[in-house]
Amino acid sequence: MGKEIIQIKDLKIHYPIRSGFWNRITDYVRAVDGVNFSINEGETYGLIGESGSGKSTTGKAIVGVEKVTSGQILYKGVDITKASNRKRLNYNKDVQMIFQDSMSSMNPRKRIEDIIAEPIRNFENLTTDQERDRVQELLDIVGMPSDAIYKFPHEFSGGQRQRIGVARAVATNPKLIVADEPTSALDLSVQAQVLNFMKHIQQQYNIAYLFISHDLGVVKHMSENLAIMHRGRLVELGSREEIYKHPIHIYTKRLLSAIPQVDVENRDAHKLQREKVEKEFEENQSKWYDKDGRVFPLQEVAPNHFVAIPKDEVQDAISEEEKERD
Amino acid sequence: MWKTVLRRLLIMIPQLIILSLLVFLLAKMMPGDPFTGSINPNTDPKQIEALKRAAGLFDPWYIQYGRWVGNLFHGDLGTSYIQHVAVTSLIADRAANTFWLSLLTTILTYSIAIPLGITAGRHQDEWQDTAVQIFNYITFAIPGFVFYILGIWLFGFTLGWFPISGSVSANASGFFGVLGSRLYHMILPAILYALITTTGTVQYLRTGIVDNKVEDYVRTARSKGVPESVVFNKHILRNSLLPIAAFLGNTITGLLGGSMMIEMVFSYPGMGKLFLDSIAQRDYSTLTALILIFGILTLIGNLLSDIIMSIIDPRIRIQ
Amino acid sequence: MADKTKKKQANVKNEPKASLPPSGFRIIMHEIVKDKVALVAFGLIVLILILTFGGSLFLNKDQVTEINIIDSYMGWGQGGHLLGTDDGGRDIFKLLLMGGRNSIMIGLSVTAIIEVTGLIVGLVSGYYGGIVDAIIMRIVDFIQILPQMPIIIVLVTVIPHYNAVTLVLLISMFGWTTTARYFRSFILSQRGRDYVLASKTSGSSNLKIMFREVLPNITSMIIIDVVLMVAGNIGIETALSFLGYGLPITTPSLGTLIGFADDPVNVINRPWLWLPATIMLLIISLSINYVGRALQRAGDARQREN
Amino acid sequence: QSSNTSKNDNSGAKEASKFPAETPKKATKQGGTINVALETDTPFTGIFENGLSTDNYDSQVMQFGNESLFDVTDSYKITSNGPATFKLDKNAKTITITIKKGVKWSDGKQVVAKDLEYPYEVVANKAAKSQRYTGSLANIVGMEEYHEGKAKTISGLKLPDGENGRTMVIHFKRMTPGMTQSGNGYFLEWADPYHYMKDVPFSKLEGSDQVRKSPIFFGPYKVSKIVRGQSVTWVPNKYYWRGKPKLDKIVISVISTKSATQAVKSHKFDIADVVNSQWNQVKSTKGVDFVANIPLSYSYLAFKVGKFDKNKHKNVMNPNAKMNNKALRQAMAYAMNIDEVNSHYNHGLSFRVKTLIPQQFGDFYDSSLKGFPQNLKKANELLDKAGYKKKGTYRVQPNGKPLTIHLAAMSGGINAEAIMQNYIQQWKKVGLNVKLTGDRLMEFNSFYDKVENDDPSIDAYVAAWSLSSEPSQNDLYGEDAPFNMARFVTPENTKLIKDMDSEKSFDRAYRTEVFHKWQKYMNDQAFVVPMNNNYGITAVNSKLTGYSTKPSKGNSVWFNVGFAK
Amino acid sequence: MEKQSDLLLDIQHLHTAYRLQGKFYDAADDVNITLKRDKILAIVGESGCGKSTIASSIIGLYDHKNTKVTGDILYNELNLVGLNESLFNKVRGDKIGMIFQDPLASLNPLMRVGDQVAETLYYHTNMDEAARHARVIELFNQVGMPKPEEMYLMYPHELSGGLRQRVVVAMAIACKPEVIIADEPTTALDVTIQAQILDLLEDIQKQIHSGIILITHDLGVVAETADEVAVMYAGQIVERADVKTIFEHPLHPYTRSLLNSMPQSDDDDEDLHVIHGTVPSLKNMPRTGDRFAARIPWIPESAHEANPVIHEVEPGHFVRCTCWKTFHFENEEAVSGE
Ligand SMILES: Nc1ncnc2c1ncn2[C@@H]1O[C@H](COP(=O)(O)OP(=O)(O)OP(=O)(O)O)[C@@H](O)[C@H]1O
Ligand SMILES: Nc1ncnc2c1ncn2[C@@H]1O[C@H](COP(=O)(O)OP(=O)(O)OP(=O)(O)O)[C@@H](O)[C@H]1O
Ligand SMILES: [Mg+2]
Ligand SMILES: [Mg+2]
Repeated sequence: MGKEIIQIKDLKIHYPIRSGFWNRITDYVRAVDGVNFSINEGETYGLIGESGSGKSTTGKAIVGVEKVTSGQILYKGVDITKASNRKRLNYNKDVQMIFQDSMSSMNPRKRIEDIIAEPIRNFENLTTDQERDRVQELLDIVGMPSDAIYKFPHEFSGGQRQRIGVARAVATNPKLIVADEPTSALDLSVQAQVLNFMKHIQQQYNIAYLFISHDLGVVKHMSENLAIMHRGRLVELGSREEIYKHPIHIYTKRLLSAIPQVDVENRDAHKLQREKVEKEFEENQSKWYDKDGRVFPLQEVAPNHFVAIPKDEVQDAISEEEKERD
Repeated sequence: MWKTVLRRLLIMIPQLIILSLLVFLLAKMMPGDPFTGSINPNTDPKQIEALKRAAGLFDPWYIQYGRWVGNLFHGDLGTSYIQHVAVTSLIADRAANTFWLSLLTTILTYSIAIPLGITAGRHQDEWQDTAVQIFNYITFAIPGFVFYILGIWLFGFTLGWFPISGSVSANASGFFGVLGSRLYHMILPAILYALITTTGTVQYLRTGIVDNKVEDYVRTARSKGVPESVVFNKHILRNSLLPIAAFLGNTITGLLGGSMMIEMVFSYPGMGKLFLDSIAQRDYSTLTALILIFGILTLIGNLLSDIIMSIIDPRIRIQ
Repeated sequence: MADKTKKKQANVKNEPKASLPPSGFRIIMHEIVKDKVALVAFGLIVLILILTFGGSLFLNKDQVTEINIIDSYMGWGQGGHLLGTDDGGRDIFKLLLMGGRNSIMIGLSVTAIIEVTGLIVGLVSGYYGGIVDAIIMRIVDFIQILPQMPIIIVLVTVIPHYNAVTLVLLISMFGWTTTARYFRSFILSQRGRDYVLASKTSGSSNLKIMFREVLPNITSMIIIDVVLMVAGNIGIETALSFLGYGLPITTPSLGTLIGFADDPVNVINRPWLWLPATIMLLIISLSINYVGRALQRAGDARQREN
Repeated sequence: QSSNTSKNDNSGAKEASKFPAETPKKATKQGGTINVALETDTPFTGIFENGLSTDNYDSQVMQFGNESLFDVTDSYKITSNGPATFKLDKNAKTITITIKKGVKWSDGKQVVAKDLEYPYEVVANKAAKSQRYTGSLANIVGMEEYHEGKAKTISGLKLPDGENGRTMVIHFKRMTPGMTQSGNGYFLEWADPYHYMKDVPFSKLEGSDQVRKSPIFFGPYKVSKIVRGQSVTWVPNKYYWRGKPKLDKIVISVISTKSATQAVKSHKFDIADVVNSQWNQVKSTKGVDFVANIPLSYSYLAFKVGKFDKNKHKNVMNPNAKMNNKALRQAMAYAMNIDEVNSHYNHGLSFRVKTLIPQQFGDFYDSSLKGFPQNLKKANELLDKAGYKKKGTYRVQPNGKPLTIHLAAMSGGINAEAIMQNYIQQWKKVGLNVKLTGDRLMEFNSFYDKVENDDPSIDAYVAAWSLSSEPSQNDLYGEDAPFNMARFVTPENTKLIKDMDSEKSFDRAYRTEVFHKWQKYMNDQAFVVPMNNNYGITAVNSKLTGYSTKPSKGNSVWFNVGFAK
Repeated sequence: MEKQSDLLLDIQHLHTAYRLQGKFYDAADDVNITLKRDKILAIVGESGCGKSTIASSIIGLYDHKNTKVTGDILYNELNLVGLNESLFNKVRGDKIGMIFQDPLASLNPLMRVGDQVAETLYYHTNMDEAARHARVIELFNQVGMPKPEEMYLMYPHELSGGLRQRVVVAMAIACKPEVIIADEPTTALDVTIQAQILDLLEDIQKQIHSGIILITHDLGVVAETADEVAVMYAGQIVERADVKTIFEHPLHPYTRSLLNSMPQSDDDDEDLHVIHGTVPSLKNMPRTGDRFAARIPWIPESAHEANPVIHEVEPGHFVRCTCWKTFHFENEEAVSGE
């Protein structure tokens, strides 16, 4: 396990809800409500959860485009939730983002060259020629033909565009890339292509990914460690093996059981299992969530395996885990 | 919702204060006063000056403004310098006329515009659409008054089908007689005015239909086996009418203030005409009151539009 | 490797730019040429521009607006006046050329002021959002509740030297709010797009994002808006003329000419006074509108592509 | 171009005869309804009381019932043929007015002495806010005291037979020759129904139903219905003293001035005024008789040569004013092609006015004066002589400074702008740089606001007067007259104007002489250059008879109008 | 259940062509499929393969001016191709129900959801208003909506994605149709909701014994729910078999490639399989030869049929072309024969 590259500490992002007679702030959408995790150099960290659970918000906060309500994001020991710190560190040179919708993430009015060169221009002082070479090189890396440089985003297919998006993200040799559902808009075969590229680049440049997705198959394929998010908080966190093989939190189990399995033989069994978990989830809310419906703080149940359960149930969980392991 | 309406009304207060101040100053900036040019053998400038003083026209503007606002709170908009009656009664009279004219115009506008818009939208890019669009462009591009004057000339004077001035005939008597006469006086101006105002509605409706036609929910309705005519009227049309409904409030209040030209051509004693007369005659008290009312109407129009929208479109919550 | 890329570049450079941006002038022209009606309309606009602007070059304003009472109210073709003369014996045809030019200029100026102001305000308001947006929108709201026409009329009577410039300013004073709102809503929708986020993460400054990223994306909206607005603004002084607050005849405009139609006698007995100007206004408006629609279709098509 | 001048030399007034003043006389039958057009762009105010009404249209609406106390001759001299008799006693300084027996209000009550007195109380009482209170009225004994609220009654008004008698004697401080002319302003010429109005406080009078909704008169017709601001329906007053009116109903209703021509041509109205500039469009209309009168009014060009001193309440002339040069003023007057304009735009329905006293005043009018027919040569000579040298296109002042003359003029009729631009071009021809104040015609209020307040941006202006039927010029051009907006004051003028109203002027020959002298003097000084007057033409349904525009018939015209048999 | 009516839909030689710049191009090219009662037929394929085209051809919802449908779509001996609108309206909603992808967009925003469901009943049953209401409530219960009475009065925007899709399902099954077409019914939904909706569909099917055409591009979904699978590529069915066969013995290179590109294998360090190139656009679709050949360039041309046709390789297992016999993945050794 490598060195931690970024640490998220008790991150909270609340959006005000206005209502009432004076249109005052009466409540908050707690999009992210106390999240802690850290990502190691060169690893892929998966972040999974259902829609609206706060994944994107977390990701945006990490790249510094979302205003943080409270909490810290430490990069090289500096809290980069402050704009001045980000500026000083040239933070976005090191931390970049790949977006879900490749079309919308590229200015339709700009040529691929300008799109890829944008971060280079902002962070590096290159001559025009050097810059062009660099862009060509990047296109090469993501396997795009060099004449792409003069084209516009709409002239590419979704998969190609996403690869261009990858090229832009790696243009400044970043240390961390937040990839927010980079393939969920893509067809299966194209997804494969993009995921492959992401992996290759990671190996080549030792980039860490925060890989956000709701497709557990993809996350499993990509990441070493992962966290499962629910209602703005993390319910379970750990290595891929731990989570997939020994899920503890009911929400994790529910998520896992919902993934369609390519296992025609046992599909009825799956369905039964799914229904069982669902029932458990419906009936035992109080066991897994506090009285306000909030997720409990994380507790360590095994090395590199944390679950959100009340403190007094940690022991049970540990023993159960061990039992399962046997 | 009532809370929100109330809040919106409260928010209007400061806006109205600024508006009133602005309007008052504007009126004061205008050269001349109600007594300017009272030059005839029967008047004496000294007496005129005495009257001006008595009317407070020599006071500094803020005192005049203060007085005006003070009276405002008692529902007193002052006395018209020219008509020598309370502005409220003057306006009430005219507002009623304009209101009925606007109402008729609105009804006519929609009864012309909606079928046209539907035809155009339904037969997008076919000849019906082209015809409607040409009609639309023409009414849009020709200044309204040219229309009005041609209309009054043809139908009022030459053919003599409609009265050419006023809001009611001198001979009308009895409740139904007066009502009939009023209606008769309104028809021609209302039709002409409606023809001009249809443009926007037709355009909105057409666009609405064209857009809604390809929405998924329409496909859903069809997949349920709903007959085409019902799909159109119940699903497409209702959704397409939303933007028009959104302007309904503004349309009505806008017509109240915006009928200057038609009222002028038809010597129809309404608010627009009153406004123009008040400017010409420097009838400040009436002028300020009118502009204030126009402002309030706009505000109410906006509010009304929002309320209407929130009623017919469940997705919208007014705030 | 470097060599290789260099070579590639050279090739690329020589490549025909077959894939030009789906924007800008090219697509506009393309769309116009494709649509026959729009093409005719475009031709008419060009023709009118040449006539009015070109024709005005050969005319002397003092001469055109000079009174010659002997010639007053001549009908079509009388006394060598193609379109007759007005009350002061001025040649309607020449007035039409000059008036057309002036009205077009007025329309353009009003549009320019309105668009630029509206655009900047909309851009700032929409992009920054929050308190800036709230304040700006309150101001816009307030201006929008002002009864425009009445206030313009009052101001027209108040200002000392009323001419085309003041007219333009007066009209623009209110017009920008609608445009600001319009653009703001576009900006708002653009602001949420990921490419803005992408620019932010690429380290671009707000100003740069606003003007170099967001702005180019609403150019087609701007062009359409400008075109349609010019059509509306060319006739804008006609209403004022009718109400008696138009420009003086020494500044010929379509409004002053059409304004002759405020008198039934002129409407019926002297159609040459107002009819040519009305037709010209009609043609200009229709043509611009048709061209505008074609552009809108182009814009929509692109929108769909996105 | 100056050839026109000689051609149009014949007096404008002579041309008046090209229209009759009356409709052809025919036997009248009883009955019928007529529609009368009231051409105005604003609704009439509807204050049906002579002392409170400020709106000329109100008097037009009222004319069918609002009979004056006195009939007059065609030169506006008061006679005793009307509802009341008139007697002036120069030495006793009194005027005695006696209402005839049988002159009854439309509610059947006799008009009494109190009804004669009451109008004075209305006009003079501050609470009533009448605009009609004038310095001339203050000449009545006790009037000022009453106006100031120091007296409860006007001591100079005596009712010898009591309130219900029929006679009122007015005591004046000073008698003037004009008092025998109608419209002199020294006394009032109408009666108010005191019994009907007495319960209304003065302050409420102008809004009261008695004045607004159901006024009563003693004329031939009475109000049957009022649609506020739009129309009034009149039906015969069965108590009318002269006899039974001919028509069953008269409806007067508002139409916009722009529709005037159509109103005539479409026969929607039996009586409608013609807009002169549109004469060509209506002149061949069948089935109407055109009758004309020449109103007591004229338009003029005046030069600002001073200021009104508000404290001293006097006009003060500025000797250094730009326009204080006779030659310059005359030259400008000579440069104008008024006759040409008239023939072009008004089809001969306007004519150049040569002096400041209209021809209707008979011998007071000096027919020997020629006014200022267009004469560019003379204009140039005058300017050359006076030292206005030409530098380029334009002349400069004698002191070498450039000369720009700012002219204020009102917007109005459809040709107003063209005509003004035309004059400016004429002046340019003699080298005078004339510019419109504010670069355009001014609308009414801005115009008078600037002119009345001696705004420095005005060197000359074009305006118009409507005159009283008493020709005294004091209120218009006197030293202390605020209406003297040219602000010229010369000893000669002051003397002449005083003379007009002096004791001596009770001698008509003497007064005539003074008027002649004054006209010559004004013609020479050219502070005010008279320009035009117009016919007032009315189109009357040719089935009607008895309609007249003659002053002598004015008071009984509606009694006489009826359908021909 | 009578035997003959087990065959609900029999689609023969379906060609659906769209007009592009004046010319018609087949988006569905000679499609032959059948749907049986109590069965779920899944149609899978990449985006643009023509899956939705088939759906809209069956239910007759296409722009008649710019679309040309030929061939036969037999529903109980009734040919739906060219059926007149009023007759078709009797079938739509009653005999054939449809579920669309985006539940928000496919509901009328201005109508209460209950009324939208009731509308179907209005046109296909003789129920009075009360009966319709009762039936809607019953349906809401059936699709697992909590508090159905309350839900009846809601507007679409007030419901969550999952509930909306349940409304859409309720709408589709209101008249107990024999055929339900579900075009990507879960793509817009979360995995957990997706699982619920799919389970729901299965349950419903069991209750009303209809046949379901399930269109999806998610192989996992297919594996979990379908009984029979048709794999589509470029407007053509390339492989058709029961679900087990498809996942356990896929033959057509396209099917095999798709399965291989799924990120599911446990040896996750390996690259995922990538299919070269993209689905050709309608205009650029090759009209002769094997349409998939361009995407497996290492397979020699000779391995493809000149005009590939469907072969029944085993009973119930249909494969287009014979190239599968020599197909191997790029980095594998060529396995000769099968
Ligand atoms: N600008 C905003 N204002 C108010 N609420 C917001 C805003 N942005 C996000 N939210 C809310 O915050 C919550 C978390 O949103 P987020 O986009 O992070 O979810 P997500 O996990 O990425 O979901 P998805 O899978 O749909 O992308 C949601 O409930 C969302 O409605
Ligand atoms: N109305 C239409 N007009 C023209 N071309 C169309 C139309 N509808 C679909 N197409 C084209 O037909 C082909 C098949 O489209 P279809 O929508 O059936 O694919 P699909 O398999 O449903 O794809 P997706 O998974 O994206 O929904 C595509 O190339 C598409 O571009
Ligand atoms: Mg997200
Ligand atoms: Mg599809």
